[in-house]
Amino acid sequence: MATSSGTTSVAIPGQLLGPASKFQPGPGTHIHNANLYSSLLGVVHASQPAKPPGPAKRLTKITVPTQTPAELPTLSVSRTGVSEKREVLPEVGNTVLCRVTRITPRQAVVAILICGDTVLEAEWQGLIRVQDVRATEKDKVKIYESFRPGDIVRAEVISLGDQANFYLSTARNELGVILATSEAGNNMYPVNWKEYMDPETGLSELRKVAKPY
Amino acid sequence: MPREAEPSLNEKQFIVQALGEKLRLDGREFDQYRPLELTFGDQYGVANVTLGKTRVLAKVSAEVTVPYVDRPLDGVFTIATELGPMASPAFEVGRPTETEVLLARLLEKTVRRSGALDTESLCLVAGQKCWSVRVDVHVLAHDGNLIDASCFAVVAALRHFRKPDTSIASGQLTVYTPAEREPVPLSWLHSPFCVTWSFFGDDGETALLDATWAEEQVRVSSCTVSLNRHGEICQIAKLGGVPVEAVALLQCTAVALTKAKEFSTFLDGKLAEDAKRRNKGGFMAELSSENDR
Amino acid sequence: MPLDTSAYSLALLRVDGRRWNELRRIHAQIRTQAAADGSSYLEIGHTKVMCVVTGPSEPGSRRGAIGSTGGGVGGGAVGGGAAQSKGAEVAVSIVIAGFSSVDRKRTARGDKRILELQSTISNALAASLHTHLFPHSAINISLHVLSQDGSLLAALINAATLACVDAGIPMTDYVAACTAGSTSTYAANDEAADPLLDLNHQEEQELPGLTVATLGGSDRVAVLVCESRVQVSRLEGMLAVGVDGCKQVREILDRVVREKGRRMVQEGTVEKGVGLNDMDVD
Amino acid sequence: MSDRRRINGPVGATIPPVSEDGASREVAGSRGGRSRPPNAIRKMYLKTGVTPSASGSAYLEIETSGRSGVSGLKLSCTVHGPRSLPRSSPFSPHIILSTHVKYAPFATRQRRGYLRDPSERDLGTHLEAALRGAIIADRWPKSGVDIIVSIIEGDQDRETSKTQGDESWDLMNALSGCITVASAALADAGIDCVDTVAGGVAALVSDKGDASPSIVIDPIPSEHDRILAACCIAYLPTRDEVTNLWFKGDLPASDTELYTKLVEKGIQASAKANRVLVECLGETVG
Amino acid sequence: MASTQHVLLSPAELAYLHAALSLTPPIRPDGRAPAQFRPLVAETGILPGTNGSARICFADGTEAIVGVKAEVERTRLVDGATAGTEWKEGGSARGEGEDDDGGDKAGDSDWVELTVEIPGYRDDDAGTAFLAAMLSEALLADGAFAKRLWINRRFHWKLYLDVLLISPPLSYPLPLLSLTTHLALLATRLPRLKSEGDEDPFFDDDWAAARHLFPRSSSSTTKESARPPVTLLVMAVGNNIIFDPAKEELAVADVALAVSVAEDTTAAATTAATMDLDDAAAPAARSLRLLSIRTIDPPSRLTPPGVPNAANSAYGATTAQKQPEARTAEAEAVEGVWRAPRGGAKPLVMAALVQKVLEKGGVADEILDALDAVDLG
Repeated sequence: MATSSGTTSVAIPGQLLGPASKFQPGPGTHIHNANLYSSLLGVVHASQPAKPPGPAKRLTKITVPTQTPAELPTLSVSRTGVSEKREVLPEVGNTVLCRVTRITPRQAVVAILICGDTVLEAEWQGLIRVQDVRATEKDKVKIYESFRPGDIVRAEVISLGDQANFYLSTARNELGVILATSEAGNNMYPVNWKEYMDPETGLSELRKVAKPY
Repeated sequence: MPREAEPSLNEKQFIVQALGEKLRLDGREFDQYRPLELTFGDQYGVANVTLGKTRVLAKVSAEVTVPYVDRPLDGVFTIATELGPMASPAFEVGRPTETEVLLARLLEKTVRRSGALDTESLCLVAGQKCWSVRVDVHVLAHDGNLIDASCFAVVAALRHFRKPDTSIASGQLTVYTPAEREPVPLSWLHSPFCVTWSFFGDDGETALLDATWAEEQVRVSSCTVSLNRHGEICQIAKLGGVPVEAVALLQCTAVALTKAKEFSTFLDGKLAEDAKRRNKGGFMAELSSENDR
Repeated sequence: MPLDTSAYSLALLRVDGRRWNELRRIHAQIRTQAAADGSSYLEIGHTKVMCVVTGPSEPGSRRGAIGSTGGGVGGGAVGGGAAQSKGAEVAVSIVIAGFSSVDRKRTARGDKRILELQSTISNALAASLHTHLFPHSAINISLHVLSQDGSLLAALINAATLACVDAGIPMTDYVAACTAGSTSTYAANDEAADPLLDLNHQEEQELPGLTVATLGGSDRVAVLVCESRVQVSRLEGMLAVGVDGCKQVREILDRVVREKGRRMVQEGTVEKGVGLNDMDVD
Repeated sequence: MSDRRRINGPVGATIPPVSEDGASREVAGSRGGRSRPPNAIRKMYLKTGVTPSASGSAYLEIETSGRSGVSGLKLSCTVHGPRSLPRSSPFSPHIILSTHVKYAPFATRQRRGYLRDPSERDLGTHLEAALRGAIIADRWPKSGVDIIVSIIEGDQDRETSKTQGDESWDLMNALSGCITVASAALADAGIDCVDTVAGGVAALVSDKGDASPSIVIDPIPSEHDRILAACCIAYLPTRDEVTNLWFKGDLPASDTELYTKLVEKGIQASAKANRVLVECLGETVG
Repeated sequence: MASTQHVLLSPAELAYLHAALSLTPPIRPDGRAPAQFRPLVAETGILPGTNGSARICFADGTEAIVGVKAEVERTRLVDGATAGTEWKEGGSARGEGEDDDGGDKAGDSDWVELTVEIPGYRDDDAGTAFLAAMLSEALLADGAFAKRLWINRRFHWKLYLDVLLISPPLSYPLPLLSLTTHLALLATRLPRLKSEGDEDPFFDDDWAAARHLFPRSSSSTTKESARPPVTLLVMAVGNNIIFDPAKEELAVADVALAVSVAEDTTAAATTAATMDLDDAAAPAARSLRLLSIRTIDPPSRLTPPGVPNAANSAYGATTAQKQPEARTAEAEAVEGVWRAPRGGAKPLVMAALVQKVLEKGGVADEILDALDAVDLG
């Protein structure tokens, strides 16, 4: 039994990992009457908590303090090593890489390729609505001045969306187009926050450019 | 399911109003057909009918199969209609649209159930061997009045068709190639033709023959009458739509009869032409083993 | 079994003892089912059908499933604006019970004949119902055939009409239907042939016949279906008898509806309103 | 509902003629009895990850009982997904489970068509119910997973052809196999489950020899003269919960303890199968 | 599929329903007692064209019609003598159908064909197949029923049951269909056989002389159970057991079972084998027989979960930057917030459900008594 020791060991679905009072449920685990069970076939990881998360941002309204006791280690069961094929579902807050497939004046339809550091097996479709392209001056945003089909975009999931699409947003500096090809078909490099330039032709095209790291 | 692009309100109104003034877009009379063309293929049983822009191709094929157990004395006779995307974007390959179903049913009732083809003559060995005659109707272009065109094509193709001659010697069935024996026509009883009326106006006072696709889209109801030249109704189908005066319907049938007779004579003429074209010098006539009926 | 029509010429009585212009017993009920928006049960002789109407309602996905099994209803140009966004879509689905006919047979859902019936009924009703009052909505009519003995289409149309009345869907007038036939088969071209009203199964097999549906009391024909060979001269007589029969049928349907209405007033299920007042007159 | 896509073999008589040796003939009267103790299930072989193209897969084989002509159960299950739902389908906060159980045409004495017949659909529904309880559906919103179990060889006794009533009991064995193999495949696919679920069958049988009927687990219908009742159970051992119960037969209601005993045995059988499952899964990692 | 059709209830409604139903005593939306069925209107013999027919209308408007038709069919010769080589031809149409053949008058499950029609669902829909399988399974679970169709060694009756759901499926139609089938079978009559022995059978034309498939007189000496089975739908919420749940109630069920029972009026068991199991029940008393149980996959598993305030960002829950595959926050169930049930049901609960159905004077008894009251036209 892989219990509180936290050393890597194999867990199978339904295997007892320890009391829920001692651990935080991580991915691949679930709680059943006050005990932490594995819900995946995989390797158990016990991660000591990072520094207690301070008040991330000042909340504008009074709320019940929802800080989980931070000193508990998080138990998680990951599929790494079990099989390289592992599907993850984009979640609200994840950063994803996607390719623009279709643009309309209202939105850009993208195919999500990579979620976090995982290459996705299945084809998940996403949507970047015009009001989610940019944080400021949203009313001036034009989709065709921000994306073109074929661009590779880094975006953040803001909602599971409707039955078909995840809703994505690029309304942050480090989000936006990270790879673009010009009309001429050459790879371009970013010149400023809203322009890519084609090295060959020297022409520049408008994009919502992601701030390079 | 992709739906047919509807004509705009203006178009609709224009058509209706024009009809109100006894005018059709293409300047025809109300009871006038578009020019009807019929050409036969090189091989037997291929009829290509064009009615204005509407174009239908019917092909007849026959093979020897086992008859159905419940009808050991009858041959198999099937009519297969296919409305592909080629005819109109509204048609899919997979699922039959309402139009296709109704067309298939109409042909079925007109040609098959009216006994135009003597299925018993297709029987070779009772309960064991029979001809299976199959008509494939391909709609190549759809510009209204599919029913009349297809029906005409089917009848023409069937009457033009020749099936290989056979003989049964001591229970041994032999099917002769055209080289050995001249193929024989099907035993044909009567030739029914569909005539479709389209009704316009709030209570269908205006009646049109051979409506184009545009007209069909604005019509309020339609009625298809199938007759042969002996004045026998094989089938009438007014499937819903705006009600029409009974008297009007009777008049329609009367006119339809004359049209059917025209069709009949037209077809006979074409067949005769084709026959002449086929046996130059007429020595085929001596070769052919069949006596014409 | 060949039906000997010689007997007819002697006694002028049909196989089931009717005169040439007699309908069979028609028994009908409306509001037979609590759950449905509208429902009806109708017998013509031994032909028994049941109808359940739901809607006008939002065309949901599951409803759509019904519509699709009901065979692309009203999609055609003759749909009277059905399936277009302007008016409500009239989706008809017919289930023919396995035990309905004499020797049991299962009819597949995709049967062309059933699809034809479905679209016929849908188109006929779509023309008489005021579908334009319910844009972007669907009226689902599901019909069940419990027992068939001729005049199936007519029975279905009548049942559907009653159910629509029960559902309170505004319509121009009843769509009443019945069948008419003619003695002696198509081959014989005798002028002595009498038209017959309301064919039963046996007569339908043997004799030429047609199904007529008219709008209310008028002579206006909504549906006219003839599936057998018949001399064109014979048509007029049959049609006349059929139209007349439809008038009779309409009266019967009307009586059923009024009777039910009156009873509901008495039971106080509905308050006696203006609509019911002029229902009582005439 | 006929299959027009392919050319089908003749309906019915597709069994290779079995040359019957006299030995098996005269025992046919009392067919070779049960070779195992009543509380033992047959040996089974389970392996996951057999189909590389699928996101999860498993293969299950149940030992054939010793006698000739009796084939064991061979199942293979593939799991595809989680994948995005078709655009037509509405938003679902859960993973949509769709299960298909299909007999290979050659799996049984009676040739199966390519189209799923009602009994196969029925099995599929049972399997769905059994798995729904096991998976944690809300971990995968707006996604779907297809679980396809194909029965390569249903355990049937070629010798005993007359007792076609057995087929219904075979269904139960098949179902329990399906559940077990599907559970393994799900774990292999990395879909969250509250527990591993395995199927078990217990039956109330009466043999010629003994007077009073006895309860055995994992019965082979051809080994018993009569099966009075049987139940197939899908059981979650660590939670001690039953996700699917399928009982069939004829029991007097007057003594329910007989029924409860039967169910207990079924749970036992499931638990035994589960051990194999757990072992197999344990091996796959690391 | 019929059981898991989507229920349009908000998590709050579900939570409320669940709470109300798990009270003691449970408070049902329509104010019924836990073991109380919906009131129903039943009539039989409505279709003269059939051998037997019945119609049942539940108060909530769901309505079903069942028609039974019987045809004489030649029995396929599968005899014990030639067991080794003979196999049954063309059983392709088989599917749902079980029996265990005992005794000389062997019954065959193929002699009964049951089809279910639910408006709006394809007839090869999995749910429909499941329903049909369940109904015929109960019918054939004891070989007794098929034996009734035995004419002579060469011929037998082929029984077609067509089960029609007239109304759209408001609630899970199983109980309705089962009860209707029960009545239809009770009303079913077969023409009286005039021929003897194995000759080709011919029958008495007089319908009045036709014998019932299930003889009326309860003092019949037949060893078979004198009534067709009934299938009851029973579900559990918390530790309450609720019968004949409506659609909304089923939407919060922890577990739902379909239990089929039949009675035999005589204490004699169906077969010699079960004889000694059957601990002496008083001959007069109705003794029930348990025929089949199936777990119905409750739609509750597909219901949308509620969001507790703690996790609701509207209440200031900080949605911290989550790395992928950190799934939806796993939290303990919060009181009053709906969560779709996970896992299965405890064996004890299941046992309790069945017990509740079977116990003497239990619900099954009541139902059968109620059905007795229906006069068979």
